Amino acid sequence: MNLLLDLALVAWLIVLAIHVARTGDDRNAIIAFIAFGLLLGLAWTRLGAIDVALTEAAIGGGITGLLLLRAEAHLRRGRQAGSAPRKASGATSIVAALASAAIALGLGLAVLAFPSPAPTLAPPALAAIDATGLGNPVTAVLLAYRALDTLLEKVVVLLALLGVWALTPDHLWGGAPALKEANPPQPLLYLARTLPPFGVLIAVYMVWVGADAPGGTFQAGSILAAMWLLVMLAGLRPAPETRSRLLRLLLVGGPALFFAIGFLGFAVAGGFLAYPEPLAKALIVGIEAALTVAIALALGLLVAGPSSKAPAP
Amino acid sequence: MAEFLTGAALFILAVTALGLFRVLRSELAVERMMAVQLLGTGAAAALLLLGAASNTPAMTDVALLLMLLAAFSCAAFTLGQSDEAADAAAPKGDEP
Amino acid sequence: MSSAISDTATLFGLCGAALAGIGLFVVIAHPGLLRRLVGFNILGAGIFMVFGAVARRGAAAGLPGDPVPQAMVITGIVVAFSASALAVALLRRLFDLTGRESLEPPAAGETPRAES
Amino acid sequence: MSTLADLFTLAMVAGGALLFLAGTLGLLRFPDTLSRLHALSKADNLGLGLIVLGLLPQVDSIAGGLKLVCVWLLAQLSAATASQLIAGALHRRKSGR
Repeated sequence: MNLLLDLALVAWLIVLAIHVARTGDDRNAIIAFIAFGLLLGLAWTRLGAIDVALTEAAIGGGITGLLLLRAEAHLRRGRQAGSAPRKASGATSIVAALASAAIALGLGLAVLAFPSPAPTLAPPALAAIDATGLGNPVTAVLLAYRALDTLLEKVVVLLALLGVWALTPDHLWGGAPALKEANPPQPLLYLARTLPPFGVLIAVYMVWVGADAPGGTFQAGSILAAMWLLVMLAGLRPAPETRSRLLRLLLVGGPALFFAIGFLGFAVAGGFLAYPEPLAKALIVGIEAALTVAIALALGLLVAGPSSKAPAP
Repeated sequence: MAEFLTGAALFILAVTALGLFRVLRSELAVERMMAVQLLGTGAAAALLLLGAASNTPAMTDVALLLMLLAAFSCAAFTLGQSDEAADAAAPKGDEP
Repeated sequence: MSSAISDTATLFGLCGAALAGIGLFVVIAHPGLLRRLVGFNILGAGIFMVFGAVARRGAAAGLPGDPVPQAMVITGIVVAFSASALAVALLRRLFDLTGRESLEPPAAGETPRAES
Repeated sequence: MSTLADLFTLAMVAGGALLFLAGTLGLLRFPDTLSRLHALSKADNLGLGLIVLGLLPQVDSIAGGLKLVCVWLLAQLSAATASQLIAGALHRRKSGR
């Protein structure tokens, strides 16, 4: 029965991906992609990676869908009648099909040729986990063993946000992105009032439980971002001006705290990002809290896009 | 018991996914979104069942998240729709 | 038990390879940039899934999978999302400035839109 | 784990699964979009509700049971608003043309 379920999941994922490739309408492709994200989350639980499933459900099923659907609506609104994108020519399609089939075949062969006693870092990850005071090995990898990766990833998210902001036209620089709908429907307002309390509760729970069970900062940050976006879409709160000092401080605050604790490691524990053992858990939870806020803000602003209103004088 | 729960999860997923595949060819984007909603609920039900079958309570959290964001993606979808309606009502020719 | 685990891992690994292929096809063959972005996300999902298969095969010491590749996939998903958001912003800017939504040269009849 | 609780789970989960089947059939077979929406929301809520109810005896901690009920409550909230939103979009599309 388990094998059957796995086979079915794989088949549906591939069918949805092919649908994305074949359908003529962009919105149809995006809706199929949202369904793909849902099933992908399920597939990750089948692979025993519940942390990844949570991330995929929050990002793939939630905010990526909003990002793509907003972009599609923008394109559709501005498109002149009869200027639908042309289809690819036959020759291009054939070359592309051959190239991608070769890549897929190569990857497939690599999958089949995995070494048989699979190499694993699970035992060493568990062996050192007592020193961190954590119970969830994935969180331990993210925030203790490979904390440098996580730190750099935060910087990458901020760089992407800088890139998005850099696309602001000069006269709008420092203003607020326009997210609010012109005429938000009544159920959206209701949703934006009722859902965020649940969302914040679940996000706090995710950070808290992330120390010992699946969950953690990324998941919590994306939930918070989704809730924030919902509130801004309904117009209950205005989108913040990008020149706001407080906003910029909060964005930089998470990574900055991470850096500070990292350098402190030289002084107390003899290495960058080395935590003194008795304080490890407290430091990690502190970093997680600051990072969650920074991630939520950064992801929300990434979806909101560059500012499109001139700053208020 | 675990076999039965896994089987029920497979059944629910199969039914909702087949519904989705039929509707993906439909004319109306709204109906596609409805099918995605049904798949979302089906996926949450399957996660609960699988979590009970394999005794991993953390799977409930994934279902919780799916349900939290189900309405979110639906709202995102209707935003594009309302733009369309607003465009139809507004006079044309207001170039940005 | 362990053979069941490696079966599942191989199955999803092959699925990941297929998804990467399909995503790559969309990225190369489809002229519309938005669709290419969706293809890019499918390509990424495929690669992540191969990673997930590696992690699943590394199940040991009572863990359901090797935590190191799993953590890498989590960072990867967030980075892929940031890249998609940047790409969407670029696409919207390109569209606002020129009225084009693909990188192909405009056809003879089309005139580029003037900026406001 | 008593057999009575197991039987209860069996019956409830089977009922829930059948409701999902009914919802999909309604989505595919009903004549117009609004009645399809109607079929969908019934199946959603009741199907998931029965499954949650059926799984409750299998849960071994109070927190786990609470989470199950929370999933159902969230599903109620999101299904209700989602169908309102969809119906509203449909209505505006029709009246806009």
